[in-house]
Amino acid sequence: MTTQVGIVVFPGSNCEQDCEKVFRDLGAEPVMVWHADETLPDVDIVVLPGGFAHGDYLRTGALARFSPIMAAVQTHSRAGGLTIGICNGFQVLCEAGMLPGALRKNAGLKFLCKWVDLEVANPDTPFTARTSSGQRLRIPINHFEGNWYCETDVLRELHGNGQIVLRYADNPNGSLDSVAGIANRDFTVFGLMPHPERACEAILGSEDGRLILGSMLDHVSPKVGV
Amino acid sequence: MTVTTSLHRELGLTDDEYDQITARLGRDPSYTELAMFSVMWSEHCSYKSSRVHLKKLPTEGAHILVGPGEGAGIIEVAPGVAVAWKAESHNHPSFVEPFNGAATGVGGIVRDILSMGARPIALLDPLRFGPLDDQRTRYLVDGVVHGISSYGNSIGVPTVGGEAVFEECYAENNLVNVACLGVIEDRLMHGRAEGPGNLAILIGSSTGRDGIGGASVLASAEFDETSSEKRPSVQVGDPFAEKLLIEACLEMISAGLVVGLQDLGAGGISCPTSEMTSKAGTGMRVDLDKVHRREPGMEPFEVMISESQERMLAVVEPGRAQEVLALCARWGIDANVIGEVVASDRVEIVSEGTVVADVPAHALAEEGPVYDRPLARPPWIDELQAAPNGAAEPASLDQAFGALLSSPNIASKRWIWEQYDHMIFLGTLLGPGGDAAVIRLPGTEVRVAITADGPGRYCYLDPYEGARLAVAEAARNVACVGATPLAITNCLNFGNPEKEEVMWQFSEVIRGMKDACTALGTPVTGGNVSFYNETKGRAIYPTPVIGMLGSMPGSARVQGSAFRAEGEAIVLLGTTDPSDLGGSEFAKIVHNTVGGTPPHLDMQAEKALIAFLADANHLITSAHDLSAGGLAISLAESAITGSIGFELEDAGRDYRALFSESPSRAIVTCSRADVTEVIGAAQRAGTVAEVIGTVGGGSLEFGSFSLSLASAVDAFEGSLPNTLSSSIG
Amino acid sequence: MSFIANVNVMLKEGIADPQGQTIERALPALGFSGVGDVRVGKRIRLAVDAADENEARERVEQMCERLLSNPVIESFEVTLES
Amino acid sequence: MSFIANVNVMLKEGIADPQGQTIERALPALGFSGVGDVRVGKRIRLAVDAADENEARERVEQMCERLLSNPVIESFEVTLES
Ligand SMILES: Nc1ncnc2c1ncn2[C@@H]1O[C@H](COP(=O)(O)OP(=O)(O)O)[C@@H](O)[C@H]1O
Ligand SMILES: [Mg+2]
Repeated sequence: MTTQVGIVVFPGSNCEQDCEKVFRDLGAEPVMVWHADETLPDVDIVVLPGGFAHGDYLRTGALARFSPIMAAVQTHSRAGGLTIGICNGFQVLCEAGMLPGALRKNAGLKFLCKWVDLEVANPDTPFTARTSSGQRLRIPINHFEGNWYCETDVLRELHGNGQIVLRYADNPNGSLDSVAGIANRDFTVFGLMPHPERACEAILGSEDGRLILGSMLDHVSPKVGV
Repeated sequence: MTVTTSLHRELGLTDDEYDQITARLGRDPSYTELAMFSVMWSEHCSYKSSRVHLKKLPTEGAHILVGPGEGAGIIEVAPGVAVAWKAESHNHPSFVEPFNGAATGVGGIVRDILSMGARPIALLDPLRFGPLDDQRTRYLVDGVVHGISSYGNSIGVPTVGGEAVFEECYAENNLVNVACLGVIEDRLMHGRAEGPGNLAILIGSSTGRDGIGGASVLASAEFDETSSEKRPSVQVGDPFAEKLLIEACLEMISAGLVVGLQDLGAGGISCPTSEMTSKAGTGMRVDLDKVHRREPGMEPFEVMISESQERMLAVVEPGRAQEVLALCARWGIDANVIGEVVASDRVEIVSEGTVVADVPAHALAEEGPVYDRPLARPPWIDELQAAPNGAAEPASLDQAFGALLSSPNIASKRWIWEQYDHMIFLGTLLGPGGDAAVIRLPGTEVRVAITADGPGRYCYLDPYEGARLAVAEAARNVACVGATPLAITNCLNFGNPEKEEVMWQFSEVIRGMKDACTALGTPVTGGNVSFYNETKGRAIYPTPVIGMLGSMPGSARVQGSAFRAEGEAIVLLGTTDPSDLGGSEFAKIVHNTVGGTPPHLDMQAEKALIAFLADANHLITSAHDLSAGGLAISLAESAITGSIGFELEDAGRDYRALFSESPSRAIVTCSRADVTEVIGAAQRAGTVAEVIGTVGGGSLEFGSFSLSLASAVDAFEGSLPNTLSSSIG
Repeated sequence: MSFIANVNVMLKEGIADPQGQTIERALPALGFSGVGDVRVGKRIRLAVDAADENEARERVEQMCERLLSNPVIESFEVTLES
Repeated sequence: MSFIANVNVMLKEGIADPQGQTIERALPALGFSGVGDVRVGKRIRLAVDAADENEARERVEQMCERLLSNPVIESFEVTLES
């Protein structure tokens, strides 16, 4: 039975089709989930895709985190199911309190769409098992609010728990401690600003995104996603 | 209400046009009717000054499914795969309010594409501004780029290319053109109100007073001190509403719920109600009270011509209306039945029970005035062409080269395109930074190439030759990346058409475009005319921006312009005429001269080069056309983007041969082993080929001078950021 | 001497405020009822040197016209803290 | 009955404000010297139904905590118009 991936579609999401294509190419079975639904279908993995949920009005993720589906997403991850938030999805997860910190405007006050190098800070997670410590991943960013921040004591705690999963090799947006991706305490929820789904084909410039999305598929059912 | 004669003038109608209206109605128009005529008969909506000329353009071709006249042209790029392709201008609004002007420009062209039933999948943004040493200009650049970025990124349509040109003539009239590519997902739509009894449903944002006489008035009168009074008509874009509009419309189209669809742009509700019925030979009765509004107390005429953004009008069978309304509700956008298609040929507007307008649809949509405006070749053209063309030898070759490499027109536009999402849809096989963008259509292996070119300086020196050069360069750019030129859209930016010399420039550009498109077999599938780009009597250069679409066999190699591998041969294709420096970047930057005649285009040579690029596609490892800055700059660009140097063989190359802008040329690279085959392919195609150097090393070795790769990168990449990062977002 | 100025920059009446409207539309579904007329603008706080309150106010108003607000679509109000 | 509330949302003290800094850097070039501590935040204006002023303030403050501000990086203040 192939891995079921639920992709949450908020009004204003725009990377859902890209995620759908990539997870299908990786051998999983994606299903679209409308934000207004109150229950998730039976899925192994939940994806909050990139985009501009509710136009990013007020604050990125501020309105989306109240969407009815979010309660079901919380339940899913409390039950140990994996959740990944990409870009706008990461912002929603922070607003929802499922991940620590907040995302501010890029230090340069410009939207940035470019390839960046990432360093794996913690390879021992369901989201990075296919990588090794310090490994460089080439994956593009595409955001205006990717400048992650949290209080000092929280940061210390995150370091202690290995919750800092990905760092920028060359910090593009002012993110605290060059953080590009973090996990929650029990490593069921992962948020990152870079777009792994945009780096899953050589012809697009990199296949490193497969290492992240594939790790998740390995975790829930070791057979597929190779 | 009777209408005072002064009023129609305030609305931009001439006395003569007013008389035509009364004659057509057999009575004086009501206030609302007059407002409707004023927007529908404005230059922007009626093309009254350009029609007689546009008629001359070639529009037919085996692969052209829909030509000009609809929301966008439709081209079959592969068996059973059709795309929509169209360009629009938003010049004046972007000068008044750069952020929102540019943002709503994107919104407008995207709705044009959507109105054909196509999903918008790529944008190009050809931009023109004054020199960057001016604070206001930097503010405009920053605002325009930010506006395109925030709107395009939010609706999830990648901006994969464009142009950025900086020249004195655009200082008071910047040009913000936007081209959009769409792909037909399910069925082609038409803007026709077929079938009396069908319902007209207004979908999207609420209607407010903002934008009353927006584009249609703004874009139809010359700028002067009073422009500030038009400022309240500035539009604020709502990309979120647009995104919902896109998804909702595409869903209702694929569900087969829609009979006809059209966007609301300039002209507001007046436009689709009259155009859709006029095309279908029907009429429409509209109940204005059903139009949901953002502010109270709006007059009927305000509702009719308001240009509030993010709205579409769908014609739907009565039986399917409920489904459409429910579908919109699920997407969270407003939709209301505002009217009904009727058997008459009239548009009837009812407000609070009384008829406020009752006009033949055809009169509004089709029977606007058509002007064959007087035109005359201005005397100054001869002096200009006889003037020195700025070909004198520079004091220092390497300083001249450095100045060119860092000049804003040539330097890297990364500062601009890194602010645009150019990757969404996972189809950008070649993004900004090359000769053309290559897009893989979603869910297929079909590839198309798109690019935009508009050499205003050439057109200023010789509008006919300049237009031919524009089409040829666009075709060349598309061919370089491995595609075959198929069709063009265009944005024709000009000064005041009431001036004979401007109309002459326009007619010459049309003639040149016609000849070039005919010769290259690339019909014109639509476009846009923007007149009155003129301030205090000073017009912009005649600036036809050509948007070229090419199709690409899945087997073809996507060619970047970047040098690839140490030791590969650099082959120059085409003939260089050292005297082709009129209107060149060299003449402008080194000698601050714009004079003489532009390079002459030999269309046979151009076709030969294009044929070679297709034929040799599998032999070559990179291709880059020669344009602004000539051979020297193209070599530098390929080295910089490839992060590898080169060495030229002939050390004694004359400076004019380095900077000449002779058309129909390109540099390609190939392995040494393939050189003879490449030369052979060139001979077969009928173009000249010569090995001029070798890829490799960490410097640009021109022979007569050289430059380290690192400092070349600094000059090329640093230029725009250094000038623009100072400005405020 | 130095004054603290607070500047409120809001979209002019009649200029659409899509952000405010979207927030307003979303609120009921998010569990906030009975809220309307939402408008979103900018709040800017700064310290300015000036001889007296009048000069301080004047300078800040000039800044608003030149830089802090976009007079084409926005209006502003200045208040000084003492 | 309905009350008009004004909400100011600012970045917390100590959190860098690039927008403010950019303005601060731009002002001298425009001839404005002696300006400092520029902070840029949001100004939100809304109408809220409530029985009385206290209830109105309470409702808006709740909204600020849950929605209008992000407590990790922002602080807010609420004022009611009468
Ligand atoms: N305004 C812009 N937006 C996006 N990309 C741009 C813009 N201006 C220039 N570019 C990109 O920079 C590259 C160089 O532009 P240009 O010099 O006009 O190319 P060419 O000379 O081959 O027509 C192209 O890939 C173009 O798409
Ligand atoms: Mg080129």
